[in-house]
Amino acid sequence: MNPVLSLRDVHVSFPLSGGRVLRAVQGVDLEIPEGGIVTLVGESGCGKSTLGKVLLGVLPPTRGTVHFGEVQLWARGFRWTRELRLQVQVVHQDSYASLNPVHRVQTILGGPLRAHGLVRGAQEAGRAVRELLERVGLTPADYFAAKHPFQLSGGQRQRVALARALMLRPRLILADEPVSGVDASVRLSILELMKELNREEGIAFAYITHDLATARFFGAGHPMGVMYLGRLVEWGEVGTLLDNPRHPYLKALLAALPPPDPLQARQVGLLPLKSLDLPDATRPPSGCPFHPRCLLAEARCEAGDPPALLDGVACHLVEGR
Amino acid sequence: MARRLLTSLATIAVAMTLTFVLIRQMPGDIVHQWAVQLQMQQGISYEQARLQAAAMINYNPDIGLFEQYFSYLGGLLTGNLGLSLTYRIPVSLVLVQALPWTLLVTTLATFLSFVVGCGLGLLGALRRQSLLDPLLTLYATLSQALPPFLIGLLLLLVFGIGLEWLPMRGNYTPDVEPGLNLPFLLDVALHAVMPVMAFALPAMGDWALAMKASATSVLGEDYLHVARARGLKPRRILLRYLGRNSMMPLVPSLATALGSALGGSMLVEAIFGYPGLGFFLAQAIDRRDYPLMQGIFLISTMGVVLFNLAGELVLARLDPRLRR
Amino acid sequence: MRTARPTLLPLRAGLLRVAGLAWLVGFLLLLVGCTSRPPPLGVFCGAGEWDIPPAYHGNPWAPGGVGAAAPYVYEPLFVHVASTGQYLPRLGTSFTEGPDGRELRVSLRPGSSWHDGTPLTSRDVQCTFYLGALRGMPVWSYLDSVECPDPATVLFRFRRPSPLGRVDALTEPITSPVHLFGQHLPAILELGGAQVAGGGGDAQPLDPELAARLRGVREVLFRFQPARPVGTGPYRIGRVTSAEMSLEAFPQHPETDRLAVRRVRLLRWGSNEVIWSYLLAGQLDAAAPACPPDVASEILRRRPTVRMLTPSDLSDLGVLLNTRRPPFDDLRVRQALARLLDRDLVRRVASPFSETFGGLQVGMGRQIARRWLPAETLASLEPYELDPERASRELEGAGFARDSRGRWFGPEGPVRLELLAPEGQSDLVLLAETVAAQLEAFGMETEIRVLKRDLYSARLSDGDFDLAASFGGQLGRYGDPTLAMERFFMPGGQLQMASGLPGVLDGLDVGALSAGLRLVRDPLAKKETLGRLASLAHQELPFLACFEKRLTLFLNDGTRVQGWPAEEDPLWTALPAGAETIYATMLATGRVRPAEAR
Amino acid sequence: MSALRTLVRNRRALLGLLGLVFFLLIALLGPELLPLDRMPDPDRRFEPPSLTHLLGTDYAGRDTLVQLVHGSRDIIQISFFTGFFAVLLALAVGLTAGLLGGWIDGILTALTDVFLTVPQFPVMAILAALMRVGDPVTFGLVLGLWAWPGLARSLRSQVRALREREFIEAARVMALSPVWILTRELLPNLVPLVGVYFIRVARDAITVSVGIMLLGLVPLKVENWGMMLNMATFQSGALYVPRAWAYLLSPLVAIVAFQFCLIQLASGIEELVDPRLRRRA
Repeated sequence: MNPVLSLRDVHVSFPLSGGRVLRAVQGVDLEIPEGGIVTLVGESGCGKSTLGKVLLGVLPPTRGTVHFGEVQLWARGFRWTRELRLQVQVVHQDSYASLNPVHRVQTILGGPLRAHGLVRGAQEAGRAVRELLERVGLTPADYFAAKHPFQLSGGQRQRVALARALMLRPRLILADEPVSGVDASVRLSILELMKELNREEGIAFAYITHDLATARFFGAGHPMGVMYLGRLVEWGEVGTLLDNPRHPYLKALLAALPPPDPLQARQVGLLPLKSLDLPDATRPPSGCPFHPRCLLAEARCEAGDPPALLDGVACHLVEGR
Repeated sequence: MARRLLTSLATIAVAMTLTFVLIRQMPGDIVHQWAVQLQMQQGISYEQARLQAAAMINYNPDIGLFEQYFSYLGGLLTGNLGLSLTYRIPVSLVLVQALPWTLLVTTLATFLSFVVGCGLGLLGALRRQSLLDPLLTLYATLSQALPPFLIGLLLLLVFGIGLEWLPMRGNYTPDVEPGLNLPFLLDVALHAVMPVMAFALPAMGDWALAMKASATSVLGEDYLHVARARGLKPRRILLRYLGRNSMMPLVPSLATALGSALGGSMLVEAIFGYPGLGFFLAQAIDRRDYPLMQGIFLISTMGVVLFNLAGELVLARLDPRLRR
Repeated sequence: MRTARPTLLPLRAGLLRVAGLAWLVGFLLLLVGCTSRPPPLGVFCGAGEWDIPPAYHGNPWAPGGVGAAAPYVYEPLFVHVASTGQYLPRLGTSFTEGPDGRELRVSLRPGSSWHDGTPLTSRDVQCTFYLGALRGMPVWSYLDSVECPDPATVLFRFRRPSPLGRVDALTEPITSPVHLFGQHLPAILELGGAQVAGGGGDAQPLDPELAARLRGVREVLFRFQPARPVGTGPYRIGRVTSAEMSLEAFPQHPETDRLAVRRVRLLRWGSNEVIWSYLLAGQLDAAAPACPPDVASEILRRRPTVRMLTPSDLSDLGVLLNTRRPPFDDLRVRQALARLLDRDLVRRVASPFSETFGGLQVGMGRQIARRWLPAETLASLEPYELDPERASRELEGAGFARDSRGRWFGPEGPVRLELLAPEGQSDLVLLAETVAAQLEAFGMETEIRVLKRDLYSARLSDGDFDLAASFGGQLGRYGDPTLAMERFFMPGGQLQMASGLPGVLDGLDVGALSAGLRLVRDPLAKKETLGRLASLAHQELPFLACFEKRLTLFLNDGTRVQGWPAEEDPLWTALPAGAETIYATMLATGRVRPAEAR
Repeated sequence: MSALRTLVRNRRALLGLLGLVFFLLIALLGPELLPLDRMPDPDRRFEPPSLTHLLGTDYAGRDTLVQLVHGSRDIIQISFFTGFFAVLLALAVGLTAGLLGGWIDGILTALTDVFLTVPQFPVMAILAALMRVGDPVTFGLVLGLWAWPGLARSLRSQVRALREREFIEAARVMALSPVWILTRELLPNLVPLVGVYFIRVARDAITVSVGIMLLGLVPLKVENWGMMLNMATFQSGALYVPRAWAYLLSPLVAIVAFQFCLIQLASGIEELVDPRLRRRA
């Protein structure tokens, strides 16, 4: 199957004051298949949101290539066309900031539809918006169409954002932590809705999260990448990865998850790491970037280049190296 | 920080140039000004009066703007602000004499209004259901609507003319010996009461409102509950935690207020005949004394910039997020 | 969870509390405990202007001068009482005039000395006049030289004898002791006073080199700034602040025994309403601000010891008309204006204590006119009486018409007038307002602009206005209508310049005629010329007088000082020359003395 | 329409709005109902309030109420135009600086700083000597010339903050045009800020215009509120005449009341806009 989007050796770095450079993304290769789902997990600050912006096409990579289908983005002579733009849409983490607070839902959704000439006149727009709202489970649609974003709950706002993302018929939706700001009780229903859209409309999803539980739920059966300090450190099918983690980092993350049994939960403390804090990304450690926090780190982890992603995992210590 | 300092300097320079050009665009040059006065006094013809006037101030009005500007700049570099056209004494001498009086009144007024205003605001935040709150808001709104010079006039009417409690004008009576002695200090303080009040009364309302808002938001913070839970005395909580923490966001604007008070004292000082910067500025504008006007503009602009800078510094010290 | 730690100011709460409390207590104490005390008995409180410290200095010639202290610190040779023509001796005891008016010999009062102890001689008088030349003193238009035959005698020699020149010479305050100012004298003596003064009609213009040299001399003179003025007067300056000046008696003054009031306190004038407030608070013993009737009665009500006098100012107030541009370039319109304005209404609003100005617009009040103008001239003029009907007819005759809403239209469209008034002069502002109200009611749109004094006069001399509230005839310290006629007709005269009245009227060179008036010594010839000019003023109407100004003079008799003369005293007619000089004279002669304690 | 409804629900805003409507009505209808008679009647000067003269008379015996009513037009126009020009300038400077960034932003920010630094009133005094003003529009322009920097500064920072907001990113990936983004997404968010500032400036304009009138920049109109105050304090001495309290207080109270309404409306809007305050309300 052809990938919707493929990244080859993508680097993103930001110049900071004082000549320092923040390397947010380093050497990432990624393919998102048509109608598929790719999950990216990692702590906050690991560069997954920056990678998201590259996927979205709003941030050019400092190095490497991005292909939308056959088209190479950011190549010499490349120009955005509307069709290209509309192929990827987004659902943000902060549902409040992602919807214009001064407009009603009707305008938020109807405005772009009319701007793109997909509907004509207020009546047609109203009908289209109502259909959309029903599609994302906001009923009665008339009631929600008349609301301002601040009058909705977090979950409802994410549904509106989802509706906005899908209404222009994209091939891929980037979902950047779509449920982290939503009450736990409605998380599942939103993820369920996204899965449904993936299944029924054939829209591919790039799902970015720090929450392994939702990753397992949403990305099951699809590939997942684990990011650490701007690099992919592990890659594989979600279930496989979560059941048999190979990289010490993922192992640590999984160890911190509370087990389903509440009686056991107390015994699990914090992340089993040397240090809780992520290293300063502007001064990454030598060698394997994970070594200052890794409980298993050896001398060779500190020296030389960071390990490459071989066989789905980037670690000096994994068997077979 | 060096960058910030540099932009401040640039701001001063541009503001100075702007006022320099503006001042010299005023119609009615200084010779004309004096000529008209002479004509009225002596009933002579205009030509004659103009000759006399030019003689009186010994000034050549026919030097070009650019030439004037560059010679002024040259003087500035050596710390020379020029000679006042009307007084024939160095501008810096006038400034040195006038600045302390303005500083006295504006700092007194600003700190007084700050302290009282913050106190009232704190009370207002604590007793939000009582009558104090709407009264405070009403006072603040009313005082915003009454400019200081009108308040000054009313004060004059009540305390100067009506009750005859306070001296109406000036900075001290000539009967007292200036220096570090009690009668002089008392006399100065007495003369300062009305000008200070004219500035402080309206400003108080603003501070009270700001303090109330700030204290209200602090009241919702966790550490207050923690402090209360730790069993600290209410008074201690009030002052140490609530008072201080809600006052902090206001400190930078305190610096800014001090700065702008320097430039805003013209009308009030004129009403009370108080010999500060504003008083001399009004005189200088009246008599088209360009070097003096320029000097006063320069010093008040510098005041605003410096106090703003100080405000930013204080803010940076208070808010660790900005320190980097 | 980490608890949020409050960031604390590096300040002790206790310190803050104490400081705050100290503030409050201090201010309350000040407010309640200390109240200002009025100055004690026997101190005279006057008002005036001066440059405030640090600009204040003791050089009368440097810009700013010595301010309000001058009449108390310096003495003139004589004080001129305009109404009687009398000269009251001060530094001079007597004077004799040569037969052709070319010589004036003045004897000085014996025993006079400067405040620093140096005796006064005729050289000091000479020095004063020659330094005055450096500043263009007007008397040099007549003077040839000032000489010192002996230390007690001054001899004035005139190039152009004139009654006005005599007044100028005799009333000039003597300010410049030769031991302080003498260094500048040789240069001026060498050139001659008239030459240096640079005015006076026939003086040759200075060549540039000389002008530059004089500028240098002036700069040196201006730089000389003793801390306090040195005079010969009955008072010396003690201390000066921005709002007050205090003076003490000069013990070596020859007439110091007559001086009953030993201290003078001067308050800063600022503006009229400042003086009102001082009067209301009972802080002044003599002041003559322009004063609305209600404020005056309020002052009199609150201060029972205050009397109000309304002596004449020898001047009149009204509206100046711009004869350069429409509509007032048309004489018929000017005359119509004179008939449509209710000038007495203007007086009643703007200055109720003043006197109604009659229908004769001759540039001077009725009494002065009767004294100075030929009777037949006065009889021949037709007075302008209030007659709006006739005014309308005249306007229609001049090509103006009214529309249905009563608005007047001229050949150039609707009549739109701009009326200027000088800021700070409340009677002129009110005058302007009442005139505008009447014009509006008559159907002429009128916009009032109250301008800063210098802008006002700049626009007047540029002729950039339609109407202006202004002084008309002014007799000033000479008490002579010559000044008024000069203002009206002489090229460069204030009203002439503003109204744009041509120099030749009815085939008469009014410019030359008015300019020569000062030198006419024959009373009959003077009356003749005055009559011709005055009737032209009446006919051409460059200025429409509304009322003859009377001062509102407030005298506080019995609080601190007492003994002010009654309104009839001729001394008050010298008021236009400067009220302070009169107060000083009354103090110096002991007429005003400390009040008796009650 | 619903914005108005929310506005009305806020008590302060409602008070301010009602007051403003009241003043507007007076300005619109008042002069038609009460004709201005400027003819002096010196015998009736400084009369205290009575049935014939509800607010007494002035120094020339004319009705104070009529002057007050006629003066309201001027005050409202001047404050409106001042606000209008200040907002116009601020929008131009603030939006350009915020949207374009780079060296243009640097220059405009520096310019704003300069205007914020130079003391305002003395400059006005000099401008007063420079320009000749005849009508409320030019008056507003002169006042507005120095009133914009505050708003320009907050607009700039607001625009820069909004530019980073996710809904702008969403609009960009939806391939909406820059014009659309500016007019439909950005500007509506700035309306409350601009509105509140407009009211602030309009309010300041009243105080400043009183000061300017003392400087002779504008034609004297007896019915102008600022001029009435000037006449009461400086020219006619009403300040010192107890009988004249009504003439002194009328313009004072009117000015304060008008400003009060503006302030109420402004803080009402602020309360509505600031989500922190709204949650508590």
